[in-house]
Amino acid sequence: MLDLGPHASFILAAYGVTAIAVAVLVVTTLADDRTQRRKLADLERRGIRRRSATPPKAAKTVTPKTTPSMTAPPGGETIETDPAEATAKKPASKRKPAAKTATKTAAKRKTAAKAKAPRTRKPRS
Amino acid sequence: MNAALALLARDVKLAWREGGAVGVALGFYLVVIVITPLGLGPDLNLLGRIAPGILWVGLLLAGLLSAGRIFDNDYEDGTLDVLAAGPLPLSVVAGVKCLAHWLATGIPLVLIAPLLALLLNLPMGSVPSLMLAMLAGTPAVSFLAGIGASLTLGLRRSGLLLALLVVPLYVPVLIFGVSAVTPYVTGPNSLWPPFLILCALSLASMVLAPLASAAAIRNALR
Amino acid sequence: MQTPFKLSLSAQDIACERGGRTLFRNLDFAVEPGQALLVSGPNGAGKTSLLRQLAGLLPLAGGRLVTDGADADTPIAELSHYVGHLNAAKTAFTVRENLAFWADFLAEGQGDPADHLAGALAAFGLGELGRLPAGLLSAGQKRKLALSRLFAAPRPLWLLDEPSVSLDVASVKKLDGAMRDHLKAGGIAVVSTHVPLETKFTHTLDLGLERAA
Amino acid sequence: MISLANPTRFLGLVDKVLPWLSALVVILLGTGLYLSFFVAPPDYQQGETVRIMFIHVPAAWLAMFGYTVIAIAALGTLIWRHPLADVAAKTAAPIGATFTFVALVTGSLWGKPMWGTYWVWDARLTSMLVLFLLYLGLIALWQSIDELGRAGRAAAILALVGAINIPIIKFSVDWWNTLHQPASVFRTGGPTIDPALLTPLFVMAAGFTALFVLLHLMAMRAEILRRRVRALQQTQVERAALAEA
Repeated sequence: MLDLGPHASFILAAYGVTAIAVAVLVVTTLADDRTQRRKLADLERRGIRRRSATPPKAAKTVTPKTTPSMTAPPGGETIETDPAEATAKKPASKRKPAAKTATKTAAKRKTAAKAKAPRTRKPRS
Repeated sequence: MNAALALLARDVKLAWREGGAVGVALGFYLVVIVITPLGLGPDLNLLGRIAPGILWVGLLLAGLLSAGRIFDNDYEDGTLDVLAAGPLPLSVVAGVKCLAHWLATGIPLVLIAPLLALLLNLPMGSVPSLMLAMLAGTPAVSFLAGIGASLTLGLRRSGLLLALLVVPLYVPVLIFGVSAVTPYVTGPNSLWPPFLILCALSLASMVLAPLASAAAIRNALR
Repeated sequence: MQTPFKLSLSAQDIACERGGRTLFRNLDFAVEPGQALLVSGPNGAGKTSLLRQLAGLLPLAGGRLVTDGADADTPIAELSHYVGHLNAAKTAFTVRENLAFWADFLAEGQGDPADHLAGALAAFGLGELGRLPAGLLSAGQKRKLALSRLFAAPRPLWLLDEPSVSLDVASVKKLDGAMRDHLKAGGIAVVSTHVPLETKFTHTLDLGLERAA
Repeated sequence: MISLANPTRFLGLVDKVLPWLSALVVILLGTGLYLSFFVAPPDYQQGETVRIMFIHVPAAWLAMFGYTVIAIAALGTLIWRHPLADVAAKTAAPIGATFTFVALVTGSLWGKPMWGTYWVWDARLTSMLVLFLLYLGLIALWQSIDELGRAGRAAAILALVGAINIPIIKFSVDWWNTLHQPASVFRTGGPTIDPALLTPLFVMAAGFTALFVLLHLMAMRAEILRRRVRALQQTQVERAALAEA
């Protein structure tokens, strides 16, 4: 039905390589996705929440004079914690002007949601 | 014996996990092979004739540059002090680490050589003898580089110094390696003698190089 | 809990040279099973060099080290744990992998490495952080990882160079407890530290005075 | 575009878009393959082997497309400091490199019947090879710097430097090629393509681009989750330290 002529093997080889390459990309990404989700579940099971509301008690007493305006989220990278929470804390000048209105309303909705969410366990000191 | 295997397994795992050190060596080998024709011109039969030479020089440089890491990391974080206090004599530790470098970096380099031979239009017939010669020659590359790495422990700019110290030691490996691929003297088994000499070079370096490396490490740990 | 050690170490008239300078000469001391020697003195007095000499990393510039109670041909290096300023921890490996390697490597032929690993993880409470890459640990936790190596293989002589650096109060207590058990089991320790430890050192070797003498 | 700044919302968006996008990719590639195998006529000169063009050209196009995505993401990291920019750049590099590799292999397989050897230092293939090296450099740089912020900025700078150099490299390789060889006889692409071949080519190109976006979104999702795991591991370490204080 399909005569690929004398060089059929090269055509099939080319399509084969492409198929394998795409398959490798898909499989590796999905496998990586699954391992990260498994690690996340394992960490959640150990009671380490993403938005752990209670800042470490010791930090508060030890450094009373830190400026209240902006304490860098522990990871130092806005990407680590949920930026809606981070952008709410970030001083206005730093935030991108275009994003300000949208993320502020989101932040308000977010904090409202957080209040209803169950309080996480206090770390045992 | 179990300690030596534990050290070997650890080093191979570390080479693959620590920031793709092996990938960098392969990448460097590819870069050297790609820029040579850009310098020499795209004439295929010229490239075909000098392909073994370029492939071997590229392999030696790639093996050499990745060898700087054999002892450096362990020296910097204090692991070498503890390895020296283990049940294994220091020369065995040095030998195992060079062996781990050969397994983790040497063999992958040999495995991609045929792909690069394609770029240089090496006649397909000599690819098997190329791989065989490289497999026989790369242990010498790793173990001799181990000497350079241990001598330059803790020095600044040790990478360049390492190349300067070790490349002269590579001359026999290079000469017999290339002649094991392109038979200069025609004859039915003219590839065999250089190949056997290559094996001899590797075996000798696997035995003697760790002694020199151990002495150099003990000197660096003082 | 472990087979009692019975190693005693005595230094006879040892001297040390580094970079052409003689750090100390004709130093004599002896440490019997269950005893601990404190090495004190100002910075640069040669405390670290003395410990490295005992660990076999730095050759003696004179004198002899004599051990009694262990078969003669095993070098002191294989009878001792040397914990220096560096933590010997691979950041790419997890805490468990680091200690598992040390258990396999150092405890060659001394019982099942898995028990040593469990002991090492429990010693300083690192069990919970077992699967985390060592690179993520804080300085104090990395120090505890280094000290946990002491439990990766049963060895009579502990050589500790400022072990309590960057440790918090609770961990220093754990260190003292570990030292106490080690000495009770007949082990010996040579420790250089500026921070006072609860361990009762049988005698002190002040390198500052030695040089002056 | 504003809401994309927030990873949680981005993940929600990705989860919503993925099924539709994968359906689109399957449809496009399906029709493209059908067209290129059953509808497109064989080339009068090369015969059937011209069908390799239907994956070689889209793959080469994706190689360039991938690098432009990385260059834009690099601008996002350095200038607009968009939190997702370095995630996009880091995940696009392996995908772009894979499609460049595919372009090289299919190009060499396509050339074999014509030139008799697998590799000819043809101007286009050589620049594609150099582009492949640029990709490897990016991936290696990403892997050798542990601290995320620094790695992102360094890779962004390298990507921009690479982007500026690509045209220069392309020009010099073309010149190098003509310098040593008369204009290579092998000519494809450009207006001389038989129009009947054009439609499958465009469909395949569209399918490949959709595939790239699909793979890229999936990879970005995995990278965001990996960064969350890392952050949580850090909090676990801090919590363990605090628990003892």
